[in-house]
Order: sequence, then C-alpha cells, then structure tokens
Amino acid sequence: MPELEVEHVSVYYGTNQVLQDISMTMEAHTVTALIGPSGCGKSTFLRLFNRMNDFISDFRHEGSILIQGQDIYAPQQAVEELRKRVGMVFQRPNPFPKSIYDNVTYGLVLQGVRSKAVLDEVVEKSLRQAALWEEVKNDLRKSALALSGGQQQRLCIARVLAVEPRILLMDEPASALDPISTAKIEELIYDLKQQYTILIVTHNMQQAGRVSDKTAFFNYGHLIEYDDTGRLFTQPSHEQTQNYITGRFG
Amino acid sequence: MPELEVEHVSVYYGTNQVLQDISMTMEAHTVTALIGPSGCGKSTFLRLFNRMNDFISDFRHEGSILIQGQDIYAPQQAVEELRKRVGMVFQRPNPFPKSIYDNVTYGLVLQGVRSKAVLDEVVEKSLRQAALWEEVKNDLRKSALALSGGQQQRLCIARVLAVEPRILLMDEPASALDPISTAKIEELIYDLKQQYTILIVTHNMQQAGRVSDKTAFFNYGHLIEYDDTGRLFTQPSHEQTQNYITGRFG
Amino acid sequence: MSNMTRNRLLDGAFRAVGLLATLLGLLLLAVFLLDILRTGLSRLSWQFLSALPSRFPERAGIYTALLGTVWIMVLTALIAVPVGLAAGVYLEEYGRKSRWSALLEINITNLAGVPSVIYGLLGLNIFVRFLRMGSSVLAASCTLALLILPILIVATREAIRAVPKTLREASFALGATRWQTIWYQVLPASMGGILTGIILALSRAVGETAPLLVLGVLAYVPFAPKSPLDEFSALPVQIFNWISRPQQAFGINAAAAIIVLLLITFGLNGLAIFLRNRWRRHLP
Amino acid sequence: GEESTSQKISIDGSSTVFPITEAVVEEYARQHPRARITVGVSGTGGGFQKFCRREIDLTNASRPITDREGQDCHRQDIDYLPLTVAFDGLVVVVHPSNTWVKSLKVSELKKIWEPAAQHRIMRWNQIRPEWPAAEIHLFGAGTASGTYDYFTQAVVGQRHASRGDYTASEDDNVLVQGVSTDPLALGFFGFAYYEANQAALRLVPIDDEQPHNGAGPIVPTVETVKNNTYAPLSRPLLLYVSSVAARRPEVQAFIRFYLTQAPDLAREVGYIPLPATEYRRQQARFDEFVTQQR
Amino acid sequence: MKQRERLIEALLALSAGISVLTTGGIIVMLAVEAAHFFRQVPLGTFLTDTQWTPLFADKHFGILPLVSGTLLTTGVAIAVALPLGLIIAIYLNEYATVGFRNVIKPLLEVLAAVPTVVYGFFALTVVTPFLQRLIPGMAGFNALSAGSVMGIMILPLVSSLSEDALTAVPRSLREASYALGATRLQTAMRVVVPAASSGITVSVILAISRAVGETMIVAIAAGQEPRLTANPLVPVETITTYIVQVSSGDVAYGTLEYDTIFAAGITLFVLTLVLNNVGYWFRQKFREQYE
Ligand SMILES: Nc1ncnc2c1ncn2[C@@H]1O[C@H](COP(=O)(O)OP(=O)(O)OP(=O)(O)O)[C@@H](O)[C@H]1O
Ligand SMILES: Nc1ncnc2c1ncn2[C@@H]1O[C@H](COP(=O)(O)OP(=O)(O)OP(=O)(O)O)[C@@H](O)[C@H]1O
Ligand SMILES: [Mg+2]
Ligand SMILES: [Mg+2]
Ligand SMILES: O=P([O-])([O-])[O-]
Repeated sequence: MPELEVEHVSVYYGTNQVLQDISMTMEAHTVTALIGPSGCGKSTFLRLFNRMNDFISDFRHEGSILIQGQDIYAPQQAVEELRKRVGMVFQRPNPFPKSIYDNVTYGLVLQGVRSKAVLDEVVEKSLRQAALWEEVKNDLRKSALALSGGQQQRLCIARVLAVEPRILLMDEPASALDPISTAKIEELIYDLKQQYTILIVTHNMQQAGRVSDKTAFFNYGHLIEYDDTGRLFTQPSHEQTQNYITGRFG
Repeated sequence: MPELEVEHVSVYYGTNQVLQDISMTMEAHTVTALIGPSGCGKSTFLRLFNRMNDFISDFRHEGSILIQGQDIYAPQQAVEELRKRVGMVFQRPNPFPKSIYDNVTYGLVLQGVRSKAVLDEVVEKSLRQAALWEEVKNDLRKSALALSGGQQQRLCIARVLAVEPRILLMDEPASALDPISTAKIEELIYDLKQQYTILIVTHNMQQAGRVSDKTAFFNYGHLIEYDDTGRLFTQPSHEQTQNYITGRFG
Repeated sequence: MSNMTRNRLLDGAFRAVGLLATLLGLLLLAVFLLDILRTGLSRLSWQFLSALPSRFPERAGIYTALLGTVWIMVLTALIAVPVGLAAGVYLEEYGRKSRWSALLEINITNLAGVPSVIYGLLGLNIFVRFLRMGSSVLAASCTLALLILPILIVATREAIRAVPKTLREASFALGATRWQTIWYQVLPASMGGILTGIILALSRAVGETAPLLVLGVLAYVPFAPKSPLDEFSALPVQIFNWISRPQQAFGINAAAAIIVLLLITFGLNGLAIFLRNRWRRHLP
Repeated sequence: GEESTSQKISIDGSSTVFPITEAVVEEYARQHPRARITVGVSGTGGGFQKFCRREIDLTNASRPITDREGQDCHRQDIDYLPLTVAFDGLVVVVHPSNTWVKSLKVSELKKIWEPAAQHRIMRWNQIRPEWPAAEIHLFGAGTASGTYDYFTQAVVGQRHASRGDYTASEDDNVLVQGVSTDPLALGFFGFAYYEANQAALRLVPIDDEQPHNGAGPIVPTVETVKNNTYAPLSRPLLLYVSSVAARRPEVQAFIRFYLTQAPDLAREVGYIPLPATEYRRQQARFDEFVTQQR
Repeated sequence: MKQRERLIEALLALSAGISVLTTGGIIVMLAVEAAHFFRQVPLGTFLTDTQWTPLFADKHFGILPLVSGTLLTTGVAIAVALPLGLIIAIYLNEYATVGFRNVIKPLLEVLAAVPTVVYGFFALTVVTPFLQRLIPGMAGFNALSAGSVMGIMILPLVSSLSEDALTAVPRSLREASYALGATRLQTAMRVVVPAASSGITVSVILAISRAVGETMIVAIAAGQEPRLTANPLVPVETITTYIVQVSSGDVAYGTLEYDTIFAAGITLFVLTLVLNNVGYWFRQKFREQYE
C-alpha cells in the first residue's frame, strides 16, 4: 500500500479553482519535490495533507486523500490527531517566542505529557535528529528567537520530530536561509528520509535535484508531470516542464 | 567618457554596511544586469543612481557616483532634476490610481506642461515606445488599475519614457509577471537600448543572459565579478559566481 | 522663475507651515497644561488630597472623589476586562465569515461611536432604576464597563491580530486545538497589546463625566464608599461641580483636582506606552 | 432596603437651599465622623419627587409642596413636616458693565418673562425705548426649581408660566457665570448666589409699584427681605422631613443640629436667618411631629 | 477534548453577545421611551417646529434648535480640526523624520486623552475670556469657544487617522512619483492624498461623530439655551447638554417632559449611528483598495 494517495483532487478558494483534478501516489520513505512557478498551487497542495487549508474560510475540495489507506477528510478523523502524524515545516522559521526547550516540548505538553524525565529525553533526541543538539545543548533555556535563521529552522524541524510524525511536509524550508544553512537542511532531509515520508516544496531546481527521489511539476493548478527526479530534469516529457526548468519563466 | 562611473562606493544603513567599496563604469547604450542572492545589495546599488535611497533616514554613503562626469550627490544637484534624467521601473507594477492618460502625463504635468496638444503627443509616443499603444489607444481614460499586470508594467515604462530620461533603472521588472508578459518586457528592453542606458536587477539568470550586455554579480555587498554577460555565465573567474549561477545557493 | 524653482519653493513653504501647525497643536496643549498648573499647583497639598468636600474652598479636598474614582476604576475593570477579552478572542479567533460575525463586527464599530451620554441614559434606566442599584458605585461601574467594552474588544482584537499567523500555524501543525493555540501562543504573545488596551480603556473610564451626571451622581458626599452599593462622588464630577461654582477659589480647586486627574490619566497612558514598547521587543 | 438607609441620611432638592444644608452637613460631619449624609441638587420639584418615592429622607425646598406632590406622598404613606430654615430674596442682576438699567418695575419684568414674550421681546429697547437696540440675553432658574415656580408666580402671576427661550438652569452657578460673563445679560436667582459673587454682578432694584410697601425701586438687603419691603421677590426656605425618617434617632439628632446652627450658617452662606425664637418654635414643631410618629 | 473546546467557544460567544445586548438595550430603551413621547407629539412637529420649550408653559417640541446648536459647535470644531489636522498629517507623513513623528504623534494623541471636563474648564476660563477680548460683546457661553476647544480635542483624531491613511498608501506609489521628479508636496497632493481620500474621509466623519456626541465641553462652555441660530457668539444648547441638564435636574419621571430626553437621545443616537456607518462603509471601501 502506498503511504499517500491523492485521487482526483480539485481545490477551490471560493469560485477560484486552484488545483485541477490531481491524482498521484507517494511511497513511504521517499522524498517528493513539488516545483512550479509562483501561485501554481504547490503550497495549497502540500497543506492538504495536514488539513491546514481548513482554516481558509472559503476553501473547498473534491476527491480524496488517503494516508495509509485512510481518508483524512473523513468525518470521524480528528484533525489534531492527523496533524500529529503529519508534521510541517514552514518557509520562514517560526519558533515560538519561548525557550528552545519549550519549543521542542510544545507538542508533547499539548498532549498532556508533564514528566520532566520524558521531556528531557525527547528534547535531546529531537535536537540530535535535527542536527542542532551540539550547538544549543548548553542554552536550552535561552529564547529561541536568539538563534540564527538556520538554527531556528532546524529547531522548528526538531519541534516537529518531537511528536513523532510519519510524514513531513516542508514548504520551501530553506528559501530564507544562507547557503551554509541551506546545505545543512538538505543534509538533514537526506538523513530523515530513512524514517519519514517527505514532501518538499522548493523554487530552487538544483535543490529539488539534490534532495528528492521524485519530482512533481505544477503549473496553473495542473499536475503537469510527475516522475523520477533524474528523468524529469534531464528528459522532461512536456514542453512546459522544459521551459520551466530552463528558466524561461517563473 | 563613460555614461556612469561608480568610484569606491560604500553604503551603510545605520551601522550596517551593505555595499563594500564598489567601483565600476558603464557605457552609454548598454544593458547591465545586476545579479546576486537576496539581500546582497542589488536594489540598494541601483537606487543610488536616482538617489532614491535618500529617503531612508539612516542611509549613508561614501565614494562618488558620476553621470556623464557629473557628481550626482554634489550639493548643487537638484534631486528632482536628476530623477527626470534617470528613470526607474519597479519590481511590482505601480501605476497611480488614475487614468492611463494621467499616468503617462504625470511627469510632464509636474513640470508645469499643460498644453493638451503636447500632452496628447507625448502620450502616444511613449505608449508606442512601450509597445502598449495598440492595446489601450481607445481606453486612455480608463483607470490604469483595470489593466493586466503586464500591461501595467509597460504603462509604468511609458510613464518613465514620457519625461525623456537618459538612463533607465529596472528593479526586477518582470518578476511579478507571467511568461508572455515577461517576454514582451524583455523585447522592449532590447529595443530601448538604442536610446537609453539601462541597468536591470534580475534574479532570473536566464533573463540576465538574454537581455544584458554586461553582468555584475554581487554577494554580501561585494561586487564579486563584472564582465561581459557571455563570459560571466560560461567561464566565471570566481568560485562564488560559479556556485551561484549553477544554483548552489540563493 | 522656472517651474522647478517654484515647486521647490512651494515645497519648502509647506514644510514650514506643516511644522508650525504641528507645533501649534503642541503649543495649545502646553498653554493649557501650564495654565492649569499655574492656577492649581499652589492648591495641591496633602490636605487637599485628604480633606472632605467643604463649602470653604480653602478647606475643601478631594478625598471622597479620589476614592470614588479608585473604586470605579477597579470595579469597572473587574467587570469589563474579562468580558472584553473573551469577546475580542471570540471575534478574532472563532468568528467565521458569517452573517452573525458581520453583525457583531458592525455592532462593535457602532457601539464604539455611541455618545457617552447615551450610555448614561442606558445605565440610568437599567442599573439605577430597573435593577434598583441607585446612583451607586456599582451602577456607575456597570455603565462605564459597557462604555469601555468596545474599546477593550477592539484593542484585544488588534493585539491578537498582530500575532503572526505563522505562530498559529506552527501550533496547529503540531496538533494543538484552537483553544490550546490561543492559550499557549496567542494570548501570551498579545498580552502587551491587550494590557495596553485595558489601561487605555480604564484611563478613558476615569475621565468620563457625562454618564455619571446622567446617572445622578451626587453633588455632596462627605464620605468614601465602603461597598459597591454605596453612593459616591468621583473626580470628574467633583471638578465639574467646582467649575460650575462661580467663586474664583473653587476654580483654583478645580484646577488642582484637574492636575490630579491628569496625573492619573497621563500616568495610565504613559504606562500603556511603556508596556507597548516593552512588549513590542518580545514579538518575533 | 431599610437596612442600608438606616445608617445614612440622604438629602436632595432645592439648589437654593443647598448651600445652607451643605454647610450644616459639613459641620455635622466634622462633629460626627461616622455620619454618612449625602446632599444632591435636583431642584425643589425633583426633590419632592424622590422624597415621595421614599428615595431620600429630607428634601430642601424653596417653595411649599403642592397639593399634587402632597397627594403623591400620601399615596406612598408618607407624611411630612416642613421646617422653615431661612429667608431668601430673589435677585435680578445684570453685567457690571451694563450702564442703562438703573431699576426695573415688576410690570417690566412681566413683560420680559411672560410666555407671550417668547421670540418677541428680544432687545433691550423693547422694554424701554431709550435703552440700546442690542440683544437681550436672559438667564433664569430652571423649571424644576422652586425659584422658577416662585418667580413666575410673583412676576407673571401664574405658577410655571414664562417664556422658554432663555438659559434655564437648575444650577444657579451656571446663571451667575452666564450673567457675569455677558454684557447683554439679565438674570434672576437666589440672593445667596449674588452675595457670593457681588463683584461680578450688578444688582437691579425692583419697584413693585405698591407705595404702601416701600415706595420706588427697592434694593434687596437683609433688612428689606426680612421686613418684606423687597416685594414680591422674598420668600421662606424650607426643609421637609418625612415621617419615616423622623422616627430615626440619627435624623432627629441631625435636625436638632440643623436648627441650632441655621442662624449662623444661613447668614454665612448669604441668606437671611429667622429670628432666634422662630428657630425654637421650629424645633418644637419637629419634636411634636416625632412624637406623632410613635 | 471536543466538549471542552465547545464549552469554551460558547463562553466566549456569550461574552461577544453582551455587546449585541448592549446595542439592543440602547435601541429598545430609546425606542420604548421615545414612543411614549411620539404618542403625544407628532413626528412632523418634532422635526419642523423651530422652538424647543418642553419644560415651559408654552410648550414647543421642535428639535431643530438643539440640532442646530449641535451642528454649530460641531461645525466650529471641524473648522479648527480639519485643516490643522490634515496639514499635520501630511507634514508628519511626508516631511518629518521618523524620529520626530514617533515623538510627536503620541504627544498629539495626549490631546485626545485629556478628560473632556478638563477641556470644558479650559474653554470657560481661558478661551472664552481670550476671545471676548478679540470680539467684544461675545456672550460668556457661546458656540465659538466650546467649538474651538472641541476642535483641539478632536485634532489628534483627524491627524492620527489621516496619517494612518496616508501611511497605508503603498510606498510604491510614492516611489513612482519621486522617481519621476516630483517634490514631496507634489507627491503628497497629487498622489498620496487622493489615494488616501477615503481614509481621510473616515477620519473626518469619525471626528464629526465624536463632536456631535461630546457633552462636557458644550455643557460647561456653550450654554443651555435652545436657540435656532447660526451665530457662534451667543449661547446655544446641544442635544447632549439638554440630556445632561434634564436628567440630572430630575424632571418628574414618566412625564412627557421627562420623555423629551429620550426623544433627544434617539435623535442623537440616529445622528451618530448614520455618521458611524457612513464611516464604516468608507473604511471598508478603503480597505478593499489596498488589502
Ligand atoms: N487564502 C487564500 N484565499 C484565496 N486564494 C488563495 C489563498 N491562498 C492562495 N490562494 C491562491 O491560490 C493559488 C495557489 O496558491 P499557492 O499559495 O498554493 O501557490 P504556490 O505555488 O505555493 O505559490 P508560491 O510559490 O508563491 O508560494 C494562487 O493563485 C493564490 O492566489
Ligand atoms: N531601508 C532599509 N534599512 C535598513 N536596511 C536595509 C534597508 N533596505 C535594505 N536593507 C538591507 O540592506 C541589504 C541589501 O538590501 P537590498 O534590498 O539592496 O538587497 P537586494 O539584493 O535587492 O535583495 P532582493 O533580491 O531581496 O531584492 C539587506 O541586508 C537589507 O536587509
Ligand atoms: Mg507557496
Ligand atoms: Mg531588491
Ligand atoms: O433649586 P430651587 O431652590 O430653585 O428649587
């Protein structure tokens, strides 16, 4: 069974259709890159999987989205439960204005975990996974806002890992970062792939090439092409894809 | 005499130095592309030439900038006069919420031109130059906001041409536009080169390759490399440039 | 003269006029404060603060009025703050785009613009007469609480709106419910703005006179209230009372009492600005 | 309810009588720091209304209670006792810079104030042709005040009948301020308010055209008010006690204090006290009223 | 979990409902009491009679004198606040340095934080005597003095809200204008002010509404004589003053005379309601333009 299945999904904001009958499946432990020009619907697509679009008042969708065969838009699906299974990392680092420690433990505290021992352990484990532990282990009580942009982004990743999701959504996670931080995040994605299924939106085609197994190219709400990354970049089967990856627009 | 000369220019915002000792010269009737990662100082550099940075309260610069040998930061330089000679096109189309006609004539009206005949003539000439005349000639009284993004941007170009500048500054003029509009703007730049000296900031390397004669690559406020466009893209002499144009960062 | 020179001259002229106009506004404020200080400062003393009202201007004090004002402030805050906060949170975080929320929206805008005398009439009919509270501290506090409610709601909403959406998204994406997100993220992050709003609203309540007059707050109350159902006087009412006496000496008393009232309102405003600036630094 | 009012004494009513009562309460509070007495100013009519609704214990009045108001009280099972506490003269005043008005006849006052004057008598020269053609700005007691009732009765000849286009306030201070800042003003209010502001106002002598009662224009003074030659504008000031309140010891103590202090305090705030024997008689009447309530 | 969330939401909604109850309370109260009044006084008379003497023997119930008094003081206030406020807004927005503006704007807003009873005192004891020296024969209570002080009070409302509106004009428009060689004044007058016109209109409407509802300044300094006049030098009475005068003077409760304050109140309420909603409408329009 594929980890994620998208079947004939269309999305509307009010009367404006922004995704047009998308179908695709993703396997566990793969990294899928979503590329396409600005406004083509990449973020909207990504946010379908943890139902973050639900907050948009005139959002409406058709079709179904299954995680391990379960319809995540089914009425009995508790959305908070879903979001624990499907973690998300945003374009700009968005740590809470709290300490590093409190950032990482937030998800567990929400679930009622209070034991200091458990929390301590999770903090260390998650920060290690996010390749941040060494840099901050002596400053866990420091405000997260005092970290650099790249560190903040890794903290946000650690925060997500702490609640042990199966799936990770990343919306241009490195676009606000410097080259060195970007490299670190890319490395991290490579490591995390062992345990998680990852979807990543990026506007940087080289990045898509470096980190992903498969790539989906969107344009004007259509899924134009979805293929192994190597093939899509070297021998795209659509002219639009060709034009896009050679920088003719976008 | 070169059209533009920049000599040992450094720029500070407060204590933050954002341009570091830049020197370069530009010939008349050339297109120079400015490229580099976000925040490297391209816009700041561009806006030195029409003194738009003057509005930033803690802006400060060193070094001198000459247009046709004249120091444009000299005390006797009337800044309004300078801005008529150095036109600017911005990243997002910014037409005034007035009619198309009033947009184009704005600069002349400021100078006290009232004659309907003169204004009519300038409107037609400028709109023709900006390749917009045919599309709007029957709707000159319509609000400029009713135009499409690409049309708006060409209107903004016509508005600048109406005051007959020598130099055109363009800050990512096509980045908010669709592929077709982008192509039109690029064509336009090619035509305008006959009469104007053009500086263009772009984040799209393919675009830089297509429209410019020379390209300057900035990073962290330094001018890393400045060369013929062809050479810079095919055989850059710095590793940073190489990394940037191959998408390793930015 | 060339057009360019003319335009530059006009520009310079306007710069001068603008500066003058701005300074004129401040000058008026200064004249006004100085006049009051000049008139009232000499009267200000411990005796003035601690004395009961009197028919002799030099013996009269603001003890009861001051205490009345403090009572009102505390009680009004106790009533209005929880309601205003809750309503603000509701409108900002729960109000969906429905007819109901559009109604609430327009309703609050309108309430904020209802003249204070009308609140006085409402308080008179509902609290003083119908609920038989009389012209008590409680009746006045309820009335003033209604009056500042829209201010509180708007301030709460603005403070909440200033919390970046990314913070909420981060919280939701970690599985937080709506209330958890509000409680753990939104409220702490907007506390500065909310506190500022509360204090500004209270400073408004402290200075209100007309509704109290309409409620029938008394002319002469020589004792401090002991319970919410006691009658009382308040600083602005005392000031109004003294202003309307024609004897010069009471005018001096009024000025002295105004200094005290201004100290309170400016103090509150200053505190609000201080808090706002302090908190601003805490936001990402 | 009963519980809370029993510890307090609430007084309201006439603004004319207010200064005396205020003074008495102030002195009383000085000697009885635990006393909780409030004094409001709602005008005589407003005071009677609250009085008969049992909202207050005592009410100040600058005219006697009317039959209608009396019936209201009786309907609420309230009996009451009026105590005379001082005399007052109504004064007619102009701005000190007014050079033309030397005196006024009662008939002229009537011409100015009667209902028919509304929107018609608007200039000084309509009263006497030799006076200036300038606007006249009128200030007078508000309709809820006893002063108004008394003035209309005495001048126009009918209670509550007057023009309505003037600055009417229950608060005499507003009137004093109005007249003292307006060179074209003419106003009337209680004697006490004139006394407190003599410098800012000019008194107008009044001629009632009844020679047997003092010939020519008469200036209101302590003497002319007391001996009633300043007619028709002098009157008694009253304090009404309700039968419910009279039963309470603290009210009794307060009234006793009031009547012993009134001679001094009435004088002090600008009114004309009764003769000393008269105050003793008021006390006796009150004592009798109290015994009746048992 | 679900249940707790629901309960909390219900509690919060209830609090929000109180604001609706308040509005409802005001409307019902005014309507019921004013209905008593209009049963005895025809609406036509109320709106057209030119005299307001409900407390006197010859009773007239024409609201016009109170409305005219209100409009007169408001007019004077706006005549002071509008030009001054607009110039200040443009100056602060286009000319002043950020530092200067950050200091001056809160200072100006202090003008709006001063309790109005204090302004009344100022009008009566400083402004009126001052104006009387310039205009001999001016009455002690008058619309001019009260109105101009009210103008000072609402000045920050106009200047701050207009300044906000000017700030909301996208920087890109300003830059476009400057880049074409415009001076600051030209940019302000030809681009920024027109683009912010609906926001500026909102500020003025709100200022008018505030002035119409203002009570203490006029009660202390404008007088208490209902008079249908456009002369700002004589005493007038505003709707608000009348309400305070009568409700604190305690006219017999339940009588026709007493009900006049609700007739006056509903007039005031409707006036401000209309102003506020026009303002609201403009603001929505303004928002759509730039958001
Ligand atoms: N909250 C919203 N309400 C209405 N329309 C929206 C909303 N969010 C996005 N859209 C529209 O939906 C379309 C797709 O937006 P989306 O953010 O998914 O694009 P994107 O591919 O992520 O773009 P970018 O690369 O700029 O992030 C766009 O046309 C956008 O204008
Ligand atoms: N008004 C300002 N005040 C202070 N610092 C500024 C200001 N504008 C820009 N900067 C800083 O100056 C540096 C250069 O900015 P600039 O806008 O010139 O970069 P850029 O290369 O044009 O970037 P982009 O591609 O994002 O437009 C950045 O670090 C930026 O943060
Ligand atoms: Mg996106
Ligand atoms: Mg830039
Ligand atoms: O306040 P009055 O004495 O005039 O009723």
